[in-house]
Order: sequence, then structure tokens, then C-alpha cells
Amino acid sequence: MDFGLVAVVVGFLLILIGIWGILTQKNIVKIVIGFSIFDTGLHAIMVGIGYLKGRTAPILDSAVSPADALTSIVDPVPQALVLTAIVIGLGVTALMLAYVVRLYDYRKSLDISSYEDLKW
Amino acid sequence: MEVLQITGGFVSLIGAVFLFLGSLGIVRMPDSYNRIQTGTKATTLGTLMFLIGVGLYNPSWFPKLIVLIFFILFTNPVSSHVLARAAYSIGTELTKLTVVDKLKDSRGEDIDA
Amino acid sequence: MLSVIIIIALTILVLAAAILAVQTTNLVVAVISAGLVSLMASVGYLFLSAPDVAMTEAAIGSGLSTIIFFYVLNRVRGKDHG
Amino acid sequence: MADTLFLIAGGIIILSLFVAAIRFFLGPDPVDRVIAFDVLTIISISLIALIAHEAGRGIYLDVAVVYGLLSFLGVIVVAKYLERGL
Repeated sequence: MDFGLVAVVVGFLLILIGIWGILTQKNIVKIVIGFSIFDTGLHAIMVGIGYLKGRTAPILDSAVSPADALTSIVDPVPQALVLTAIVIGLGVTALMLAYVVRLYDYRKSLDISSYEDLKW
Repeated sequence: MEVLQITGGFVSLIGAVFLFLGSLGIVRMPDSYNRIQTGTKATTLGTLMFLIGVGLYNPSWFPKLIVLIFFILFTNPVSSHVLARAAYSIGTELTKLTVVDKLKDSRGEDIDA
Repeated sequence: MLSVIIIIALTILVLAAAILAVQTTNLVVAVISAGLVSLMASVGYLFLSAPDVAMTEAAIGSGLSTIIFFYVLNRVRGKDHG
Repeated sequence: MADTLFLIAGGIIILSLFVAAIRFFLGPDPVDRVIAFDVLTIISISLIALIAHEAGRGIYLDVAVVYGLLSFLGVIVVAKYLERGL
């Protein structure tokens, strides 16, 4: 059983659930939660692409010597990308929540259908 | 060496049984306070025994496991205490089988308690 | 054999928690379910040989973002939602 | 012998993960769900120790230390929010 393929499939399903939450919910906080689930699915796909079957973590210690590191560790570059993406995702989520607070102070409502200033 | 590994396996098995009993308790208990009680005590003991069993199997991991064990031992009762206090103050109802509620009695008789 | 069973269990729990987070109407339950999605995903990262990603996901996705969400829920506390 | 014992212990841990998740998905009150979340975190710490034992890498135990710290903080924040004091 290839764990990388399982991670890609689960990440794709998480992205679908997140898009479903963003498109169907009326509450603004629920939309931000849908975005957060979308983000988690994206990270699972990126880590699943970098996985190689039967290999171990790219950290050199007593279990993995530097001599045979090339044939026994997984690809470390997608993991480094995902580390950056997680932190950036936290920043984006915090920015969206700051806008939620400002919108609530403006009109005292969390329902997305009560903000219709740009409708015509 | 073989004795140490088999001892570690048995201790881990007992810890896993305690974890299962704790999680069975939060399904079967009748109200929130009983669930807090069984979900904290039994699972803390189970986790400690499982980590000690893993440490007996691999003795070189003991320093990291000692840190983890002390951390769980100190923080887990605090969180359950804070949660039980919050559950009482927002008025979660007790089960019908409750015999005595000493917090309500002591709050009833003197005001500044 | 054991790792395959653990992977199947984690998959079921992640998808069920994500559906509960999107579907429920109580905001507290939704935020805790989103935390459970991050928790189970970070156990799953250990099977993909990525302990650094698992550590960051546990610290940020399950810990810090839950704290930020509850801070915001405290600021926007109204009468129509918990 | 010892490997068989660890295999049985792993099976019991997976079973208890599912049993605790039942209370998480059914629980009528938010307090019940927070308790189930706490128990799921504690079971996950044991699961991480088991994965580290199966993989033979001691570096995986650092993830469990981070878990222990943050479940504590998360539960306290939720309790303070429910108590209207955050």
C-alpha cells in the first residue's frame, strides 16, 4: 500500500470539502474554517508527492549515516515548502479573521447576505 | 536483555488496556462531570504506562520520555480542573443520580465564599 | 500490517471531522472539529516520513489557530450564536 | 514475543481511538466534545510513541512533546471562552 497515493487522495477530498464549506455556508467564520480545511488538504497533497516508498525521514542521526543517505531518505524539498506554506496559511487566516472582526464592528452581523453594499 | 523487552511489552499492553477503559468511560458515563473524571484519570495512567513500556524496550530513549511523562503528569490534571470549573459555571446539569452537591450548598449559605 | 490499519483509521477520522466542521451550526464545535482535522493530519504526516511537518502542523494548525479562532469568537460574541 | 505484545497494544489503541471518536461525533454539549478532544490528544501521544517504536527513530518523540504542550493550552482557551472570561 502506497502511503503517498493515499495522502494525495485524502488531500483532494479535503480540498473538495473545504470548497463545499466556502460556497454553501452563510456565516463568515464558517467560511474561514472552510478555507483552513482547504489549506490542510493542500499540505497533505504536497507531502504525499514527495514521499518515496520504504524510505525514512531526512534527518541524519544514528539510524541514518551520511554515507548511505542518498538511498535511504525521502525528498526533503517538498517538506521544506510545506513548512513555509503552513506558516503563511496561519498569517492569511489571521488576516481574514481580522476582517471578520472589522465587519462585525461595522454592521453587528456575521451573516454574509447582510453585506450587500456592492450589489446592484 | 530479553527480559527487559518482554517486561516493556507487558507494561505497554496494560497501559493500552487502561487507555481503552478510559475512552469506553467517556461513552458510557451519564453526565459531563463523570466523563471529565474518567477521561482524565484513566487515560493519564494509561499513557504513562505505555511510555514507560516503550522506554523499557529502547533504553536510550529514556531522557526524552521522562520529560514527556512529567509534562503529561503536570498539565493534564490542570486542564481537566479548568474544564470542570467552566462546565459548572455555565450551568451544565448534573445527572439524576447525584446524591450531594457541596459546591452549590457552600455557595448557598454564605454569600462571600 | 499495523500501519495500514492506522492509516485507514486516520483517513476515516479526518474526513468525518472535516464534514462535521463544515456541516454543524455551532461555531465552537466547528472550530474544535477543524482542530481535530489538523491533529489527525499531523499524525498522518509521521507515516509520510515528515516529522518536521508534523511538529509544525501540531503547533500551528492545531494549537495556535484554535487560539486565534476563539479570540475572534470572543470579540464577535452575539445573541444568535454560541 | 515482545513484538507480538506491542502489536496487540497497537490494536487496542486504535480501538480506543474509535471509541473516543464516537463521543466526539455524538456529544450533545460542547463540553462533551472538548473532553473527547482532550482524550483523543492523549491517545494520539501514545500512538506517536508506538509509531516511533515501529519505525525505530527516536526523533519522532519530539512531536509528542509538542502535542502535550499544545493540548493543554487549547483546552484552557476553550474553557476560558465558555466561562466568558477570555
